[in-house]
Amino acid sequence: MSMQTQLLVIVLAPLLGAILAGLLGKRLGKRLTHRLTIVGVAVSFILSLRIFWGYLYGNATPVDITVYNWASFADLSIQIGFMIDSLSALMMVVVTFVSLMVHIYSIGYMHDDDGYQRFFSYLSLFTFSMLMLVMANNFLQLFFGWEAVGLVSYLLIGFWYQKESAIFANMKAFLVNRVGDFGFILGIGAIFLLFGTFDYAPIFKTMGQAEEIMQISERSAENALGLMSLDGSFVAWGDTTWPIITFICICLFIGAMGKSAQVPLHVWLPDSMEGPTPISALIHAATMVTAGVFMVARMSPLFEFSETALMVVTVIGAITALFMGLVAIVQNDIKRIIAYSTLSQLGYMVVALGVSAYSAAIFHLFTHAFFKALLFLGAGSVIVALHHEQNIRKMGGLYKRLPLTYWTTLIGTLALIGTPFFAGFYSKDAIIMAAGQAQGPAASFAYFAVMAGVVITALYSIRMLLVVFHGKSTLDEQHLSQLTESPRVITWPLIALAVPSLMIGWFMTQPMLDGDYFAESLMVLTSHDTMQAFREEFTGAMSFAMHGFMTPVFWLMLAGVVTALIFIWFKPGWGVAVGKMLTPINRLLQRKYFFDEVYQKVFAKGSYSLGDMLWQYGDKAVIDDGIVNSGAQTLGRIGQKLRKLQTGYLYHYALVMVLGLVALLLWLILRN
Amino acid sequence: MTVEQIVFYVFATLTILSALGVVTVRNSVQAVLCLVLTFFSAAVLWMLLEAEFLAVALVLVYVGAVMVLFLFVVMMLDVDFASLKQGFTRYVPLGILVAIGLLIGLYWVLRGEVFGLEAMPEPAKHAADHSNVETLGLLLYTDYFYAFEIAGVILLVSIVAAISLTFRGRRERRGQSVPSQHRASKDERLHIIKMDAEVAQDDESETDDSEKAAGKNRDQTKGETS
Amino acid sequence: MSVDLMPMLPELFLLTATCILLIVDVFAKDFDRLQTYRLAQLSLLITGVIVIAQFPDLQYHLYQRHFILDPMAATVKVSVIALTMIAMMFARPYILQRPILRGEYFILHLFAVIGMMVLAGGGSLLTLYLGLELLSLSLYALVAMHRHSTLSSEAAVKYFVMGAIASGFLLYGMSMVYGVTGKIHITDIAQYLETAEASLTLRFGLVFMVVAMAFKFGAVPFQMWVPDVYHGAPTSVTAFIASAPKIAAFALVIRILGYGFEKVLIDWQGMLIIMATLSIVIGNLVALAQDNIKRLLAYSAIAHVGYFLLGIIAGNGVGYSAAFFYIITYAIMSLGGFGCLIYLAKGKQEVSLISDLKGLGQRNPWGGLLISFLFLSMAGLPPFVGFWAKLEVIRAVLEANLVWLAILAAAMSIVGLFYYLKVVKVIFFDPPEAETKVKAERGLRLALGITGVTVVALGLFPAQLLEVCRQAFQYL
Amino acid sequence: MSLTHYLMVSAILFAISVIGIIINRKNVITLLMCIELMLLAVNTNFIAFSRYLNDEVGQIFVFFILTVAAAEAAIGLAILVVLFRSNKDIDVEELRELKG
Amino acid sequence: MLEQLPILSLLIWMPVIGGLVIMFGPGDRLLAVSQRVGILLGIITLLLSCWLAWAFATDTAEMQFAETARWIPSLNIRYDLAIDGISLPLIVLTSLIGLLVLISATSAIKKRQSQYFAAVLMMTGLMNGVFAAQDAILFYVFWEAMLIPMFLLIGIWGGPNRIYATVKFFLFTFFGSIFMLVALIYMGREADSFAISKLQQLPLSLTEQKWIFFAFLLAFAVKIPMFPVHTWLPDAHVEAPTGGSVILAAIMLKMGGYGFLRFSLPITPDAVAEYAYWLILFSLIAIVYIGLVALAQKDMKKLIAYSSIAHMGFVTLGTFIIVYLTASQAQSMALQGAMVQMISHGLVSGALFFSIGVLYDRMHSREIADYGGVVNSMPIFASLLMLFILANAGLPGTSGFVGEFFVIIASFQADWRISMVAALTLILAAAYSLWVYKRVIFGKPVNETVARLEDVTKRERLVLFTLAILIIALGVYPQPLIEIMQPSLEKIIESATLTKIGGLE
Repeated sequence: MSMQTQLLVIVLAPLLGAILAGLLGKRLGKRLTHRLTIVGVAVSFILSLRIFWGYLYGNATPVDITVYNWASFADLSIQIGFMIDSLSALMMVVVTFVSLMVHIYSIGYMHDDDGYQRFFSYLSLFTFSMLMLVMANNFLQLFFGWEAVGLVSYLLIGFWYQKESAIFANMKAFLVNRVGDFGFILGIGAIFLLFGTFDYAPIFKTMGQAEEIMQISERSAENALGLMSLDGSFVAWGDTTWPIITFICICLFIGAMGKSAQVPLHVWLPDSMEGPTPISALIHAATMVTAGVFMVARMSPLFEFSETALMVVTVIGAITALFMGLVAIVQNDIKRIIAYSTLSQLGYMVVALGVSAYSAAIFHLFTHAFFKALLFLGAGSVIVALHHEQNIRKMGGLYKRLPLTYWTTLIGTLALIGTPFFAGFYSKDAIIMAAGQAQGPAASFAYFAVMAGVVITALYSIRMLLVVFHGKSTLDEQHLSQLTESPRVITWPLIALAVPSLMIGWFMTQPMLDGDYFAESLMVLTSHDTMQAFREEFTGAMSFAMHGFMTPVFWLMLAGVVTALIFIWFKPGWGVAVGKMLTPINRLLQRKYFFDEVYQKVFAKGSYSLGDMLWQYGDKAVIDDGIVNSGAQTLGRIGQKLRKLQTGYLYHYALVMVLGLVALLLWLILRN
Repeated sequence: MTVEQIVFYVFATLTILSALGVVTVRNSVQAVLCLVLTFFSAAVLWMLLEAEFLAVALVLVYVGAVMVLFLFVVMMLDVDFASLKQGFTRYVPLGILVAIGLLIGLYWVLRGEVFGLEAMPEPAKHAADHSNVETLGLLLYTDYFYAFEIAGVILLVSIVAAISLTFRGRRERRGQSVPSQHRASKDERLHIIKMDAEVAQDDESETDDSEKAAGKNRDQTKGETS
Repeated sequence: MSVDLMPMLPELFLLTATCILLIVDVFAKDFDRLQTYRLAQLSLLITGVIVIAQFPDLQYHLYQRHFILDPMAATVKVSVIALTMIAMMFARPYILQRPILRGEYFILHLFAVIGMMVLAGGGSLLTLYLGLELLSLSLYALVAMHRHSTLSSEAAVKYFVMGAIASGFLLYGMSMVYGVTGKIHITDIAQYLETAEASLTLRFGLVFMVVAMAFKFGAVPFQMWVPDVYHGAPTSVTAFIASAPKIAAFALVIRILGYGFEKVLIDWQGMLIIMATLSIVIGNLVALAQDNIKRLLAYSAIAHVGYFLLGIIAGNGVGYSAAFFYIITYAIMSLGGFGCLIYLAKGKQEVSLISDLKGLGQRNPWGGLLISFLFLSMAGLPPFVGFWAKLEVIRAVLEANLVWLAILAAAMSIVGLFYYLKVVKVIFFDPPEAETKVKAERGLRLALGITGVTVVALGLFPAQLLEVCRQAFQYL
Repeated sequence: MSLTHYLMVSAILFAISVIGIIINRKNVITLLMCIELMLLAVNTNFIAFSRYLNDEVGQIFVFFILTVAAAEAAIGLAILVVLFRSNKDIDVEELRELKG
Repeated sequence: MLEQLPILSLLIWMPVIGGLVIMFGPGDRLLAVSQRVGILLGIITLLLSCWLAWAFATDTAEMQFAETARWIPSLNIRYDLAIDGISLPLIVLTSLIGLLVLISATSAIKKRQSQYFAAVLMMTGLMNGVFAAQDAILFYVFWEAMLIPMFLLIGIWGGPNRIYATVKFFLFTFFGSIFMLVALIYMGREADSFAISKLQQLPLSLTEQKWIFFAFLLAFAVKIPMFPVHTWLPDAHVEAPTGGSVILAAIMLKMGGYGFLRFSLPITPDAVAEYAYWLILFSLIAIVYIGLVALAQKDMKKLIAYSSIAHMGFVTLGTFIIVYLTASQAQSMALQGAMVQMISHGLVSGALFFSIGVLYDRMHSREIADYGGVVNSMPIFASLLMLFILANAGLPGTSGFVGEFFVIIASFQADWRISMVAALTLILAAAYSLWVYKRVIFGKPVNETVARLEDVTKRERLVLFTLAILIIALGVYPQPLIEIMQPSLEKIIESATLTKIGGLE
């Protein structure tokens, strides 16, 4: 198979599955539907893996393939095509693998649902869209994938369309994402303005040249851009001007903020937990939400040239990492806890992007995909076992009943909090290190945030683990005894995900953080290279892990774990007491910093009432009644008035006639 | 002042005064008589202008025929003139104003500088044997035969129209009128009206009403057929 | 002195036929005057044929230049005859059901046609005046024909009095013109103006004459009679008044203003602009406020006269032919419009209010459609002929560099559309009040069909008529 | 006597007839008479012009005007009769069924 | 064989005459015959227009399939028909929508169906005429004549307040176009010809251009419609029967955009340059203001109507932004965006109105509040509507995206602030589209009637699926359409950017 065919198969196999499942689902039956879609995704996965292997261990070079001409006019042509390099290959594997797992898992999870076929269709459609996103070789296609995953996310959050909260959440998700897309499309516009193309290749090439200029002649970034005549700027308002490159990066990042749920566009993600749990695992933890991170990394050649943009990225990421983690502590819904955790972890990734540690960000994305999907699926397993109960306060002591779920979840949790040797450790510590290396106030704040985040992560993760699996069950004995471990279709994917959560860091740290896996696909200016220290200090996973025990990070993590143990396990009363002491903060966290309320009031209600006002006053009162109808009425009234002149009296008629005559005579005289 | 001038001023004044009389006197018969006087004095002016034939025609045809017709109609119509609203409308001032304006305008274009003797000297008087009638006749039957024909048609039209408008057929005729029967249409003869079905007999008022209605309907039908 | 009477053959034939008919009518026994009607139609037809057969290709001044035979005259005659025939077709069933049925009704039509033919061919102020009077007297009588109707007689009185005043004005103006120029022939007057400066007196005379002519059309401020007469007269007479005489009046205007006073264009153009503007504005606005359909049509007629005057204002061949086209098509449309009212009259019941037309589209789709065609055509909507008429006059106004007038005309036609739509709306969208189907006799249907089809056919293929109108002014 | 004299007489007659038409509230007959006055003014005009232009055409014109005026009077009176028969009245002020 | 036929004339007159024949021939008495004849005519029209598309040479801006004949020689008005790259897609769209409306009418229209058929057929023909006419007066005749069947369509088969709506519609459009007529006559006199190509070359002074521009603007702005002359549209849409709304939204609005491209830009380039600022401003107001107003609607049709106005804002934006663009790429992109947006909006809004029609036929209500949970009983319908709603929101992969994307990107090249305001539609359109979808489709069935609704019938499915396929196809692969239009658009750009006054002063 040629490369192009392979890529096409990777993309189209899930699409085909989706179409078949969607259109013929009812006729195919459940079994055939899930088989078809799983085969589709499996094919994609295997092929993706093969390509990934080529980049990881072989010496595959980046490929840029055009599939067809989407639109072309006036010597501009916009094409649909694929750009495959180490970055996209990695993403493809993540996407297809998690997707495959979720497909399989869903056989069990969605077993009794009426929308079974629909669900599988959506899943495969999502896989297709996500692959289109990561494999794109131009912005248009990126945007297509970007929106398509948003769409599927919308469909899946609202999968249970009878649930009022679900259909609210999905709309919210879509709209908030649209706010991000608003920025994104402006960014694309600016890119077109600057580069005159939508394709990655020429853009990267240009930026590569700029980098070369910098390196060879040791110029500053601005200087280099100036030489490439890329230093245009817009007038923002008044005298303020923005360099285009910054504008581009910030706009693109707004897009990323929407998709990757960064503050303040994060509000949709917790609500999206209204969807079925496999979806949360696939879309809202492992893949789609990381699209923003992926995109920024993909655009590293641009971001590298804008200090301002990088600073913004860092700050936003840091805020998200810290404050969303805090919210997770007070949540009681098992899925929401994981969702806030996801937000926080996304914040970590974004911090990494901000400090130019793209490889660390992607690496965290990679590991996070596994352990967070694992956590979600584990939570799903619990939920299934408890007949769709999600409140952790109603759980407890489940570890005996659901051993497999428990152990896999434990692995996931340990990975999440960054226990050395677990996957999460490598990626997270690398990020923290990079943040530590970076210069400037933003980086300092970010460093503080990610450090604090470690405690918080440990705190909420352990809290969840303890409350759900240990402790006293609120269920009565009879109920408890009826609980059984989930079927194999559910547990196997858990195991399959637990394995990489446990081990992937071990294997991948070397090529991805130390090695040159990303050399071809990410650009980092030497002056920004925060991973430099890392590379110098460590030579492999082992040395890094061993070092991990000696860093404050580890002790912070441990502190978090211990605190959690004390408050939840040993002295639950203390927890209540502390909670009472910190009521205002508690309340703030419970209400999630009032983002939802403010958005609801200001944006949703505000625009509705603004629209209503414009309609009632602008359209109806001013234009219609004020001008159109009253204009017609005025004419009618004038007509009525003039009509009165026709009195019916003959002598009036004669008078008018004579007056007319005299007037014309007068006119004649005056005219001369 | 020559005789001619005296005659002119006397009859011009008479013409104008009697014309004013036409519009101001109350009684229509008097107004007609005023009009007759106006025509008479105007005829005299025409004589001065050497339009003998027309002057005579004015008196004979106009006063003799048209004015008599007017009088005839005035009397025939038997209008109660006393009951007719007297006086003038409140537009009198406006009317007069307009008329005076008109007059000033006309004076301006007809004033001495334009049509005075200097601009338009009076042509020599015709010889005594000059026949105005002959001249006109010659013109009428040669150059103006076309107009003459049309004038004839106009008179014919007026005859036809006047008769058609006023002639009502012989009064004593009492036969059936075929055209009027022909004209009648079905719905004018018979009205089908919706009535409530006959209800219980104790409800007297209602039956009463419907009977009345039926009766009324009968009357109507009768009225129209007769 | 021998005179070749052949050029006058149509007039002579029609007059003779009318006189014979007058006698025939006296002795005719049939109560429904079918014979008179048929003979009248026949004589008109023959007259028309003669006119067409004699269609001149040059301008002839005959009979001491009192009579002009030229393409315009012939075209006016043909259209007048055709319109009168249709008007009589409309009229017969109408008068049959009312106490108007008299042979004189048709005979007066014929007299009126003679008057109009004289007008069309009038070469001197005298013949024009006589033709006008012949026409007017016939019309006065026709309006009063419905002797038992108070409305009809009121209308007749108003028409007569106002008409007489107008002809007084006309004569006064003519006397001034005669006094200054010493001439009564159109060509002589034109010649006088070639050499001499027009004095104020002459122009005064011109104003008087223009007023009288404006009266005949019903242009504001001389329009007061129009609504009352249109409303009060028997509908069949209104249909006639609203159609053929307008074309004849057009001929009058062209003869006097276009041929006679061409040199003082600047004077009468200004007057016409004033009157056209007022007519367009007032006609349309007041029509908006009408609920009686006959009055609505009357006011719309006033507005249309305004548009028609736009063509004259241009003061050149293009403008005149535009006005000619306009007036011919308008005559067809308004004849059809009033014909529809006759068509819809149930028995002796007249259609007077717009609401009487409710649901016509359902009761009688064909009729509804035809009426809508006519109304939309009057509104100037393609693909009906009214559109071309409007296009032509706007073009003429633009030719005269009066862009503001063109814009005003365009703007007011929106108001016009509004009230036409009101009628169409009632016809098609309002539920019928009575379920009865409209039935009408064949002649009426035929006449209505002719006007309706003409409006559409001319709308699609206006080229021929436009060409004819253009030909009429090739000697200017 | 200059032409202006005669013309002014007729102009005054014309003005009087116009006033008469405007201010008359009495009956239609008066209106008809005012119209006759107006025609008289016109005729006088024509005759005066004819005399001073030394041209008979004016008189011819008057001849026809007289004819037409007679015909007009006949029809006018006929209409008046019709009006009287249907309205039982010839009051100008009552003639306002048609208006608006 | 087809080459010898006067194919454009056929496209115009076959439906028109066919409509008349149906109305006065079989009529309602032989309804089955009327239906069959009508649909057959629709199919033939569509096939002919497809053949046009197939035989169309895409590499030239020349007018093709030209037919010419004398019509009114005295005014030099000719019966000239021809098409170029911007007419062709609109003609195909017209024929398609016409057919679909006929198909859907067979079940949806209960009274006087044959007359409905006739009206729709006539409208199809006349609208084809608008797009094919190459003589300005001929264009105007079609332009106005089309109002009449539409007037009847709304007035006879419309909702309760139909009369107000239809009269308002008629007057508004007439109000706009009458001044265009004056302008056309004026130019026709100057050029001594009404051929559009001649008018385009006519040298005009700036003052003349300004006046003419305003006359055109009024006509096209009302039709398209632009803020603030848009208020007829919601009323007309709400009251019109389904087919009427579809035709109105899908095609009639496009005539405004077509007019801008065909007349305003080439004929009055300097005036356009002078006033483009304001037009862009009003386009942006349309996008934002109307988007907000749409959000507040309680009536589905009104909502879609307002959304149409907002979407057409992109057409005007794309059309007039070219004044501020210098790169030919960007200019082409802007006009391509405008055109694709027109075609796409034709499909999408048509589909949306059809969908509302489907609901209305079952529930006889357009109030959003009367619905809820329709998906439970009509899953297929819900899926299709989802697609249309998303296309309305401009989701990539649907046709709705292409035009908006082009216009936003192109306007960015002029001024990022314009682009920013325009891009707000991403949020607004999604908000009102998805919100209405949520309220109508999602949730539990609000009442028994909703719970018992039947899913789409075969006929409805045919209509909706056709549109759905086209919407996706255009979104995924717009190139064929773009290729057809490009040469003609380039020609327009060329004439729009050349000043006309240089030679005069």
